[in-house]
Amino acid sequence: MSFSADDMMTVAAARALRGRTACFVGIGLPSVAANLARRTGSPDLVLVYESGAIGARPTRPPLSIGDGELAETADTVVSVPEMFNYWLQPGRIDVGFLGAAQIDEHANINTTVIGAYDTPTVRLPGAGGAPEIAASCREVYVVLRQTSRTFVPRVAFRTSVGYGDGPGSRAALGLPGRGPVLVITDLGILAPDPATCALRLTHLHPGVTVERARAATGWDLAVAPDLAHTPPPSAVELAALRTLTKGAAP
Amino acid sequence: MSFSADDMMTVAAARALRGRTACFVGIGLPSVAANLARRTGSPDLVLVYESGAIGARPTRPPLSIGDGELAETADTVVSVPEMFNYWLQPGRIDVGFLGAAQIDEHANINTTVIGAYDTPTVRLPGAGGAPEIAASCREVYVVLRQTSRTFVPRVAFRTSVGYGDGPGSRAALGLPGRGPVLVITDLGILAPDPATCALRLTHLHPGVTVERARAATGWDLAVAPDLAHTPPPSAVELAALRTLTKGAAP
Amino acid sequence: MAELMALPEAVAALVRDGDTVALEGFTHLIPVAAGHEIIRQGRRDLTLVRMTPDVVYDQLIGAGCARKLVFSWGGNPGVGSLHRFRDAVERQWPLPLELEEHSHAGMANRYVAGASGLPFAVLRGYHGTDLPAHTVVKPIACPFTGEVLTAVPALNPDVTVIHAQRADRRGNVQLWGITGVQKEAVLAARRSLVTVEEIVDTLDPRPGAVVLPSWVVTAVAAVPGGARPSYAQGYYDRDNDAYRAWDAVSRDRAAFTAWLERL
Amino acid sequence: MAELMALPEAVAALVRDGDTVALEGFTHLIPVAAGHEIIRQGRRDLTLVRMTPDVVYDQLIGAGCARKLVFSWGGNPGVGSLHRFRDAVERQWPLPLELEEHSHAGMANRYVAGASGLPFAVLRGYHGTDLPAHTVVKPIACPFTGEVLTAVPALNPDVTVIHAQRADRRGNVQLWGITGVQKEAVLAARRSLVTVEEIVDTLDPRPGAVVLPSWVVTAVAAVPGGARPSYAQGYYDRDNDAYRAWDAVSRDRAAFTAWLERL
Repeated sequence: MSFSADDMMTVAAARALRGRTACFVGIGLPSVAANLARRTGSPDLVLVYESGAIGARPTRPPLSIGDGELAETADTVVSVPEMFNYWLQPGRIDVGFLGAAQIDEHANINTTVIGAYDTPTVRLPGAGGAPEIAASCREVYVVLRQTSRTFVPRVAFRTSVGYGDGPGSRAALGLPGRGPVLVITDLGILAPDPATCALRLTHLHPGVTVERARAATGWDLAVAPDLAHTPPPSAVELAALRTLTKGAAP
Repeated sequence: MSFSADDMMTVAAARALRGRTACFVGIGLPSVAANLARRTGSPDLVLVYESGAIGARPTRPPLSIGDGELAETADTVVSVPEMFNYWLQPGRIDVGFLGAAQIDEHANINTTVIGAYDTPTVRLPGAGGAPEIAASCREVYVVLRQTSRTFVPRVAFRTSVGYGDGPGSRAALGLPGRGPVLVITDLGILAPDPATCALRLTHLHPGVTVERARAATGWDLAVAPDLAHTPPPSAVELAALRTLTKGAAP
Repeated sequence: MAELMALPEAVAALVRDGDTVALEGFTHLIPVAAGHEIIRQGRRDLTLVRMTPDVVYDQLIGAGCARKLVFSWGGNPGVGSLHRFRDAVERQWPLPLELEEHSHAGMANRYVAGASGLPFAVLRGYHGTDLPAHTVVKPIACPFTGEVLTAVPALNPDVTVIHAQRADRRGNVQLWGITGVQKEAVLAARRSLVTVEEIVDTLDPRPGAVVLPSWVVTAVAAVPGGARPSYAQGYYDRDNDAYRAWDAVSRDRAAFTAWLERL
Repeated sequence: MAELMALPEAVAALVRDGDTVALEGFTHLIPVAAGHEIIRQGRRDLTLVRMTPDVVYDQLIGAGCARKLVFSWGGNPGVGSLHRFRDAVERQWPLPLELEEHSHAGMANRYVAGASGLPFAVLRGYHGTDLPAHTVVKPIACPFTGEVLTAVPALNPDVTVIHAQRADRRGNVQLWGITGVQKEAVLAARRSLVTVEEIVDTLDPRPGAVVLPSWVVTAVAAVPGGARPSYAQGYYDRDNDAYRAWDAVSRDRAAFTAWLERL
């Protein structure tokens, strides 16, 4: 079965959820990936949506994080303040999934503005739940397409903190979670260098070269010494993905 | 129909609720009085119990503030933190009903200890919801039997603030509600002197003399110039009270 | 006790020029019809408050009702940008739009503080981000541990508008499904308007239902379909096509203006 | 994920000498059977936490399990005093009992802070009372308005025990009726034990129900009648006579000791 780069990105994100208990899901690709994980290697994965649904089991990926099927299939639905205060803030959630308009070498994320804050070139949607997801989930996975416009040396606005200015930043800021341990793109997977907290390439997806990944990165991308190759999506994974996204939103 | 001094106290408390929207009800006599009010002059009175029941319509007075009938008959049941934070604290409740082991001339209340705190003669139950009821309800009614042991010059422990040390105390403490506007006893009704905030006798129940009320008070009880006499319980009030308390707890 | 009113009368009575107005509903139960009525009545200089300004706020902003937006995420969920919002921020059309932005956790706690009668709330948030430099938050130290957390000021809208499934004839309101921050938004507000799918004799209990007693609501208006194109669980589904279709209207000032004239 | 265990095993595994232990339940769903098992297993030096210590705490205190009590109202509701509690405080029998007392609002907010992963909570309370001189609260100023409020420290029990109506076989817990502060007490605790009336295949939704997902609960034990003499809505009523009858047992050390020997 043929697959696209986005398919590979989604499948890689779903695989990364194996062995995790609870996942805080944003809308779009993270939601598809988390639902794919429930249908493949992680049937017991608890999906937590910031709209209040805990343990949702949607039959297809919702268009918004507040779709009705989330409430109907959830173990429980809580208020939005309760979700942020009782469930996210204390660090109960293993993995937070985030998208980004821009990400920098230390995995800091911008979803606020391109350009100056008061005179933006592009006004983006803003923070949403991301700053506290990035701070409080035990681990964060970032999922976005890799281009030199999105992978930038310095984000125009730090909406959510990855590793701040480098080693020690998270501790100094009192951020309880480990931060973005994986950045999953359409080209490969990046992870922070344990010594520098700078993102480096750890996996290449099928057919992608190091050169292509480096060209799609706005900084001088380092490559892990044990660079691995992502296994292509299995027939089972692809079939589950097709079932999930059939007729769904683009 | 004959009636006791406690009956008169209960009926007087029920009458005082006329025209009020919502009443925060403690257990015991306040609960009986509030339920009597719903059956006589105040059919739309909203009973709010600190256990979380809002708009409860019990068929008989509950023994505890958490009896099952409160939840079953309520408009809604909320958590205890929500009750105190969203419902009591912002001053939404017109009247808070409090009992007391001791009360002083400025309507400060003790439900904590008799004697020294660390070596008490009598250890009382403690604060419960009273300090914040006394602070935040728009008005407070205190209901207790009047004796020189309960009406004391100075409470052994200030569990809940009435008028503190006198005029200006509540404002200086930032207490939003008006404080105890009525103290309803088995002998009569006391209310704060507008000038001094000291409790003075405003009503005598049937058959009670000023001398008897003064003898049952541990301070030199002042008498309002327009001292009134409480009308005795009507047949309708007494019948409703008998129906309410038939077979209920003492 | 809440008064039962028609929507135009309720908006006229409760929403005034210059007010701080929150229309809440987290994807579900968005009070769209009430928002349209605010546009029709030509309200101006509003400070619009909402965690997730979406299509109806794009419309209010494009119609020139708003002076300021207080929010945490402004987009067309699952579709993309709000182009009227962007046009106002990026090109001041039809008016400049002042922004005060927070995170979801910050906004939710601002409503909680407002509902609780407190001047502020405390959370573990904002640290290390560029948000504090551009919004209203302050550091606050724990008096027991010394740890520094973030304080957010209470939100107390002049009026909060929500949509719910049902009310009874006395004005008690019931909503269920994803109930978001609506209870807090109503309890935090000085006045409140609830549009409902239907008025019923009795609110039979429902799993997951939130009940707002009549005595904390100012007005209730029966507006069947009042949440479309968002949804009302148990009544109708989200019209995802309408959200997608809004993108084209919103992108173009002329198309938007034509939409506005037809409203 | 919560483990399904028998009550004696669960208490042995979760409750240790010296622990801070909260048995919560606001009149309804009090985990009495679990409290009795703690007495039977002879736990010592416990810091007992509970908003409304009633008969079961009177029993734990009389049995010498507790070193300290953290509470806001200690009485036999509708009946009178807890005489074992009073005997411990007034006459140090069988042991001295250290007290840390709060108001209900303070205790509720301490659990909220604990459940929220915050070191403290803020409320409008305690001002002008004699409580601050005898307990753990501090003034805190609003960084926006300057108003001085009260901070209470978070409560994070080593173990919280509650009783609920039902759990499913995976350990998801459901309770309804007056649900008090139980959700907060469980979420604030390091470990948690839930005794339930029954284990069922499926938790069908219920109006007013609180669900605690299996992954935030440590152990679930089926203990039918485990809340008696308090009540479990939908299962059995409060045994008001038992509360009244306790008064005579509690008043007398010999009668209490005889009760303890029969437990």
